[in-house]
Amino acid sequence: MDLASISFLILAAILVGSALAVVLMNNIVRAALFLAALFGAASGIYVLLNADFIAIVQILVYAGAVTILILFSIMLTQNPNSKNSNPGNHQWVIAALIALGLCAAIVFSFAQNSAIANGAGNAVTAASTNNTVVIGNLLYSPTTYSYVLPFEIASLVLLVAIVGAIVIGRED
Amino acid sequence: MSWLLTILVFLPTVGALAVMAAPRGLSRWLSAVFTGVVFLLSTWLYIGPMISSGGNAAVFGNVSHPYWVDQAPWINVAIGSLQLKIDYHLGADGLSIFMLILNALLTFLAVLGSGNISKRQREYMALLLLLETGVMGVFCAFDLYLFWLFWEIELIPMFLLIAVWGGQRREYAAWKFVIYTVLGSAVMLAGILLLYFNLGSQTGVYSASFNWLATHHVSGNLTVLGLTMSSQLIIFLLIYTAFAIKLPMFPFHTWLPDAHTEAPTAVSVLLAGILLKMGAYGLIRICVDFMPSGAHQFAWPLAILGVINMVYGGLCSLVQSDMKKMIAYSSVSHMGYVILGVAAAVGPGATNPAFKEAALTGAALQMFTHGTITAMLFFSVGVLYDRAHLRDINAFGGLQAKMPRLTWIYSFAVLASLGLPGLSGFVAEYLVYTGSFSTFPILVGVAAFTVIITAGYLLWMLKRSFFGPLNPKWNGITDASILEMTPLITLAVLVLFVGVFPQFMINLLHPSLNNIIQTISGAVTASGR
Amino acid sequence: MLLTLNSFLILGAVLFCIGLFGALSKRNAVSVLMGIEIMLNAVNITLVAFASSSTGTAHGARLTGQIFAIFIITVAAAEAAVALAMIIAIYRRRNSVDVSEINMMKW
Amino acid sequence: MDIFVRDIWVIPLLPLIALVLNLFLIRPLDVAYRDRAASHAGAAHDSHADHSEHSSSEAHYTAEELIESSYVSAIDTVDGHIDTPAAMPHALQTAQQTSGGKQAVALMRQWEQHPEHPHGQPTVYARLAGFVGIAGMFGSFAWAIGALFAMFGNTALQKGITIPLYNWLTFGSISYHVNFYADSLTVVMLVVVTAVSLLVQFYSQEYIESEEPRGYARFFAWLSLFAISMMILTLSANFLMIFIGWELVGVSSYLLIGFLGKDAPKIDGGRPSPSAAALKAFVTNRVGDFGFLIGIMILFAQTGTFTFTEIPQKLQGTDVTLITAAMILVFCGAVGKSAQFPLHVWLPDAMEGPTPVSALIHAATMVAAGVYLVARTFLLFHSFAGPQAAMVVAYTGGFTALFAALIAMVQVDLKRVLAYSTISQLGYMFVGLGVAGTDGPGMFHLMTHAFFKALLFLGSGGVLHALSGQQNMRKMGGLAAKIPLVAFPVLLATLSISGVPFLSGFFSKDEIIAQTLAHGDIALYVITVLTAFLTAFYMFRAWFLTFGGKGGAFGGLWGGKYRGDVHPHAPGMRIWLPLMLLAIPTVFAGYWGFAPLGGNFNAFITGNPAAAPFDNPFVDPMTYVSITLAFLGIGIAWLMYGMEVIPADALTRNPIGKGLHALFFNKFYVDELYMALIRFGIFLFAKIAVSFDKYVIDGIINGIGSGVLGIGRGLRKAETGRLQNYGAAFFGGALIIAAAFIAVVYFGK
Repeated sequence: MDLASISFLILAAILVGSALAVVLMNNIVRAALFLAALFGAASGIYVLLNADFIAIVQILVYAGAVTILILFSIMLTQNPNSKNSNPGNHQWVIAALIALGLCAAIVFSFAQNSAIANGAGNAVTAASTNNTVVIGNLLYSPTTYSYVLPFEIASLVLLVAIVGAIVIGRED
Repeated sequence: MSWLLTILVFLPTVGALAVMAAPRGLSRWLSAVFTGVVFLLSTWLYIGPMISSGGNAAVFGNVSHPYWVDQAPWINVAIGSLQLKIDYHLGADGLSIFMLILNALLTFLAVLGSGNISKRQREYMALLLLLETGVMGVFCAFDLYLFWLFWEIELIPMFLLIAVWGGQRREYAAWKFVIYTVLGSAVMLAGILLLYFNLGSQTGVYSASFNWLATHHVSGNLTVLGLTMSSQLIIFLLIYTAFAIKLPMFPFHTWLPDAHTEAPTAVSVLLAGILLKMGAYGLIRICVDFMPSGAHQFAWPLAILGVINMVYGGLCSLVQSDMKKMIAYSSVSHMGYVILGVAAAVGPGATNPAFKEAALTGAALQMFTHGTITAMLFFSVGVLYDRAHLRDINAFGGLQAKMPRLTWIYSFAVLASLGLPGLSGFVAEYLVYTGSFSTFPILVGVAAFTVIITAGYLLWMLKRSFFGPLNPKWNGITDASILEMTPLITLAVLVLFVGVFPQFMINLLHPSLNNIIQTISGAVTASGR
Repeated sequence: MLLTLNSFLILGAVLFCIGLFGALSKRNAVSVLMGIEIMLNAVNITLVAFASSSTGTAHGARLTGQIFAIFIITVAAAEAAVALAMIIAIYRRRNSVDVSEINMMKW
Repeated sequence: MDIFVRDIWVIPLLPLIALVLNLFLIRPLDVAYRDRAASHAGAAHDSHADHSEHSSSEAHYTAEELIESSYVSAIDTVDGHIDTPAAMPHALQTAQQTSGGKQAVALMRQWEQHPEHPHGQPTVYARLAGFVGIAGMFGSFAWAIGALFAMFGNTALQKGITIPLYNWLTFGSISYHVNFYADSLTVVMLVVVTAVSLLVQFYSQEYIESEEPRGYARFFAWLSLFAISMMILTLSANFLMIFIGWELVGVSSYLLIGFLGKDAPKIDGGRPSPSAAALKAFVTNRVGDFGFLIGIMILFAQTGTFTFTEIPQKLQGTDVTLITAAMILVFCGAVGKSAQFPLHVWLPDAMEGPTPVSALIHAATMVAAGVYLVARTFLLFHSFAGPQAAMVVAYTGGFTALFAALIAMVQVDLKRVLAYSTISQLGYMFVGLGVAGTDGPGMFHLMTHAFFKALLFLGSGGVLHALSGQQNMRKMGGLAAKIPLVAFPVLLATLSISGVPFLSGFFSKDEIIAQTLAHGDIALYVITVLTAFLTAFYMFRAWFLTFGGKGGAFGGLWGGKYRGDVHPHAPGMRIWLPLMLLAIPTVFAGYWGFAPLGGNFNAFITGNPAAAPFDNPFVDPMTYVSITLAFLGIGIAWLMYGMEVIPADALTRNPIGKGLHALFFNKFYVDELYMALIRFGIFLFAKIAVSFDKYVIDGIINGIGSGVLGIGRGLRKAETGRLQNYGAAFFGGALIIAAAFIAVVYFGK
C-alpha cells in the first residue's frame, strides 16, 4: 500500500464521514462546518488526481465563498426557539431507501462493467506536465480549440446570478 | 394559380383581425361586410368557370383536375428514408365549390342573424370569421395534412362560441363536442399517416396531395391487433371515424343534440348547416375516393348505420319537447340519407352505374338541402327564443295568430324538411331513395318509414306551437322583424329554386361525382368482387 | 492498488447518494442546499477522475473533464448565491425555511 | 283544336299565375290595407275593445295561472282522443289532472260555447284575390273543355301524347323528366277538377266572407295551389310527377284543413281541432305514400324509368310476383289518398276544414286521386301484375264501401255522414277498377260522383252557413222550406247517389255492380248491392233529418219541424248558383255512359273506338234488384225519419242492435286502435330510442368522462407542491429504471 493509496483512503473516509455528518447532524451550524471539511477533503482528492487547478479553485470557491454564504444564510434564517435546527421530514425513510438503492445500483454497475472493473491498467496516471497551463489555454485561447465561448456565457450566468441574488434578497 | 381560393380562406382571418382592431360598435357591420365580400367572391367560383367555358359544366373538373388550384410547396423534409411532404395545395372542383359557396352564404346569413348577441359582440364576430376560415380550408384543402390542419382549426372557434355564448349547460355541451371531435381527429390522423406511409412505400412517391391519392390507391393487407384486414378497409375505418362523429352517425351522435341546444342561434345554424357537412364531404371526397375498395367492403354496415340514423333520429325527434333538440335529432335523421346514399354508391351490385350516381348525387344534394333547410329551422326557432326565452314546444300554442310571418316561413321550412316536392329536400330524398333501392332494397324499404315519422314529428310540433287556440300567455308576442326575415327568405328562395330546377346543381356536381363512381367501379372490378 | 478509476467513481457515487439523501430528507432549506452541494462535489470528483484516467491524445482531450468541473463550480457558485437569496426572501415572508411548508407548486 | 291538348300546360299555368299574384302581391296589400284600416277603426273603438278583451281575459284566467307546458298538452290530449267519443271522458280527466290542464279545458269549453266569430268584411284587395283566383280557374276550365272537345273523335289524342316540359335531372341512362301527358283519362279528370274547382271558388266568396274574412286572400291562394297540384297530378307523365302532385295535393289539403287553425277542439261535438285534423290527414297519407314510394322504387329499379308509357315495354319478362308486390304497394298510396280502409281515418276528421274545401278536396277531386292513379296504371295492374293485385284493389274497395256505409248510417254530424259516404263511394270506384276489363266504369263513377258529392257538400255548406256553423243533424230539420234554393239541388244529388234511375249516380253505380257480376264475383256483388241499399237509407236519413221531417210536405219530404235554436238565414246567390250549376251534371252526366243514346264513355276513356259501351242497365234483369233495394232504403228512411211511423230507435232497443249501434257509432273503434298503436307502438319505440341515447350512449360517454375525471382526481393528490416529493419521485423513477436496466442486462442473460 503506497502513500497515495493511504492518503486516498484517509481522504475518502473524511469525505464520507463529513458528508454523513452534514446530512445527519441535528445542529445546522455544525453541519455547515462539516460541509467545509468535506470541501477541503475533496480538494485533496483533486490533488491526488493531478488536478491542481481544480483543487485550488475548490478551496477558493467552495471552502471559501460557498461555506461563508451558507453560514451567513443560516445566521439570517436561524430560528432561535427550535432545539433541532436541522430536522428531517416525513419521507426520510423513503429518501434513505432511494439513496441506498441508487448507490447499490451504481456500485453494482461499476463492479460488473468489465471496462472499468478490469481497468486497473488505466489507473490514474501521474501528470507529466503542468495542467494549469493547458487549462488556461483550453479556456481562454482565442485561436486554437478552446472553451472561450462557454466561458463567456458562464460569466454572463454569474453576472445574472449576482444581479438576481441581489434583486431577490433585497429588502423591500 | 389564381389566388382566389387563398383569398377566400384567409380573407375571413383578416376580417377577424380587423374586427378585433376596430371599435366595438363597428364589429357587426364590419363582419357583415367581410362575410358578404367572401360570399360574393365565392360565387365567382361558380360563375367564373361557367363564363369562361360558355356554360359547359364539365369545366369544373374532378378531384384529379379541379378547375381552381392554388399550390405552393410548404414542408418537404427527408430524414433518411422518412419523407414528409406537405404542400400548401388548395383546389376546388364541383363538389368543393358547392360547399364553399354554401359555407360563405350561411356564414354571411349567420352574421346577419346574430343581431341579438350583446355579450362580447366583437369577439363573437371575430370567432365566426375564424370559423369561416377553418371551414373554407376544409372544403378546399387538396392536401391531406392541410385538410387535417383546417379540420382542427375549425374546432377552436366553435368550442369557444358554444362555451361562451351558449345556453345553460354550455360548458358540458362544448366539452362534449370538443372531446368527441378531437377523438375523431386523433384517429383520423392515425389513418392519414397510415395511408401516407403505406402508399409511399408501395409507390415510392410520398405525397398526400389529393390528385395523387385519387389516382393511386393503397393495396395489400395490414395486421392490426392480430387481425388481418385489407389496408384500405383499416384506413377507411380510421379516417371515417372522424367523419362519422362529425356527420354524426349513430352511435356517435349524442354530442349533436347537446351542442345544438346550447349553442346560440347563428352557431346552431352553422353547426347544422356547415359543420355536419364537413363529415359528409370528407366521407365522399376522402373515404370513398381514396379508399374505394375499403369503402366497398364497408358498404353493408354503412348502409345499415345510415338507416338506423334515419329511423332512430326520427323516433328520437318524435318525443322531444325542446324545439332545438328536436331539430337536432331531425338532423341526425336527415344525415342518415347522406350515409345511405354513399353506401349505395359504393355498395355491391353494379347493375347500372347511373343508379349509383343518382344515389351519390342525392347524398351530396342532401348536404345542401339539410344545410339550408335546417338553417331556416334554427333561424326561426331563434326568432322565437329571442322573444319567449323558451324552446319548449308545449309552452307555446296558437302563435299563428300573433306571428303570421314567422308561422309562414317556419311552416315553409318544416314542409321543406319533410320533403315536400318542389322544394330541395324532396330532390335529395327522392334521389337517395330511387338511387339506392336497387342496391339495398330491403334497407331502403325500412328507411322509407322515415317519411312518415318525419311528417309526424315536424307537423305535430307545428300544430302544438303555432296552431290551435292562442295560449293567452303569449298575447304580447311580436312577429319577426324584417331583418330577422332576411336570412329566412333568402334561404327559402334558394330552397324553392333548387327544388324546381335541380339540374344546375347536378351539373356542378356531376364531373366530380361521376369520377368517383368510375373510381369505385374500377376498384370493385379490380378486386373482383 | 486503490488509485484506480473505480475507487474514485465509487467514492463519487457514495457521496452523491449521501447528498441525495440530504436533499430529499431535510426540512431546512439551507440543509437541502447543502445536500445539493455534496451532490455537485460528487459529480465533480467523478468528472475529474474520468479526466485523469483518460488516454486520449487529442489536444485537451485529457482535460475536458476538468474543464467541465470548472464550469460546474462556476454554476454551483451562482446557484448557491441565488438559492440562498431566495431562502432569505422566503424567510422574510414566512418567517420559516421549512420546505415542507412550501407547497405552492401545484395546479 | 289540337292546341288545347298540345299546350295543355296552360291549365296549371293559369292558377299558378293567380297563386303568385295572390300570394306575393294581393295578400300583402290586403294585410297592409287591413292593418291600416284596423288602426283607423281602432282609434275610435280602442278603449272599448281593449276593455272588454281585458275583462274577459281576467274573468277566466290570468296568464300566470296557466302552467304553460300543460296547457298545450291538455289540448293535445283532448285532440288525441276526440274522435273516439267513448274515450272522451277519460281524455278530459287526464287533461284535467294538472291545474294548467283544468284551465285549458275550461277555456276550451268557453270557446265552444262562444265560438270566436270574426266580424268585419274582407278588404277590397281580398275580394280582388278572389276574383283573380276565379279568373284563373275559369281560364283553366275553358281550356279543359277545349281539350275535351279536341279529343272527341280524335283517337290519336285519346291514346295520349307526351308534352315535354323540361328535364329535371339526368344521370347517364336514367332521367328524371318533368313531362306532362295528356290522354282522354287526363282530360276527363281535368274537366272534373276544373269544373268543381271553379264552382267551389265561386261559392267560397260568400262562405269564407262570413267564416274567416281575414284569411280571405290566403284561402283563395291555397285553393289555387290545390288546383295546380291536382293538375300536376292529373297531367303527370311519370311516377316522379305523379308523386310530386301527390305530395302537393297532400300539403294543400293540410293547409286547407288547418285553415281555421286557431280553433280549439270542440269537445262536446266530439270534433278535433282543425290543426289536429290536418296533422292526422297528412300523416295518414304519408303512411300510404310510404308504400307508394317503395312501389315506385321497385318499378324504377326494374326498368330504370318512371314514365308510364315506357314501363310496360321494359317490364317484359320481369318476375310477376315482383310486379304484383310493386303494384299492391302503389295501391297503398291510393288507399291513403282515397281514404280506403285501413287508412280511411283521416277523411272524417278532415271535415274540420271549411266546407268548400271538403267539397272540393275531400269529396270530388283529391280523394279521387287514388282512383285516378289506379286507372292511370291500369295496364300494369291487369296485364303485368298477377291477378292478386286487381283482387286486392277490388276487395279493399268493396270492404271499404260496406264498412263506411255501416258507419254512415248512425252518424249525427251532417258532414261526417257525407264523409263516410265519400269513403264508401270511393270504394265502389276501386271495385270498378278491380273487376272491370277497362278503367271505364271506375272513372265513370269518379266523374259522376265528383259532381253530385260536390253538390252535396256545398249544400251542407249552405246549411252550415244558414245555421251559423251548426253541424249536428239533431239540431236541424225542416230546412227545405227555409232554404229551398239549397234544398232542391241537394235533393237531386241525394237521389242521384241513392241510385234512383235516370240520374247520373244510377248509371255509374249500376255499371260497377253489373261488372262484379260479369266478373263472376258473387261476394263482391252482394257487398255492392247491400251497400247500395245502405247508401239509399243513410242518404235519405240525412235528408229527412236535415231538410225534411214530420209535418213537412209530401209526407215529410219537404220541410217539417225545425229542432235547432239558431234562426236560419237564407244564403246569397253566390252560394246557391254553384249548387244549381252542379245539379246539371248531377242529372245528365250519366248519359255519357248510356249506350241507347249513343254514349260510349268506355271508348273515349280507353281511346279505342271499338271498345264496347257499357251495357244498357234497363235490359239487365239484375238491375231491377238494385233499383228495388235503393227504393227500399229510401222507403225505410222515409218511414223512420220522414213520416216517423217507425220510431228511430226501433232497431236499437234490443241489446244486439244497441251493441251494433255503438260499434258503428264509434267507427268500429279503428281510431282507438290506431291511437293505441301509436301510443304503445311508435311512441314506445321512440321513448326506448331516447332512453337508449340518454342512458346507454351518453351513459358510456359520461362514464368515460367521469372515469377520467376520477383518475385525474386521484392523481392530483400526487401533486403535493412539495419539491422534495417530486425529487423523491424523480430519483425513485431513476432507481426503478436502473434496477430494470440491471435486471435486464445482467440477470436477463
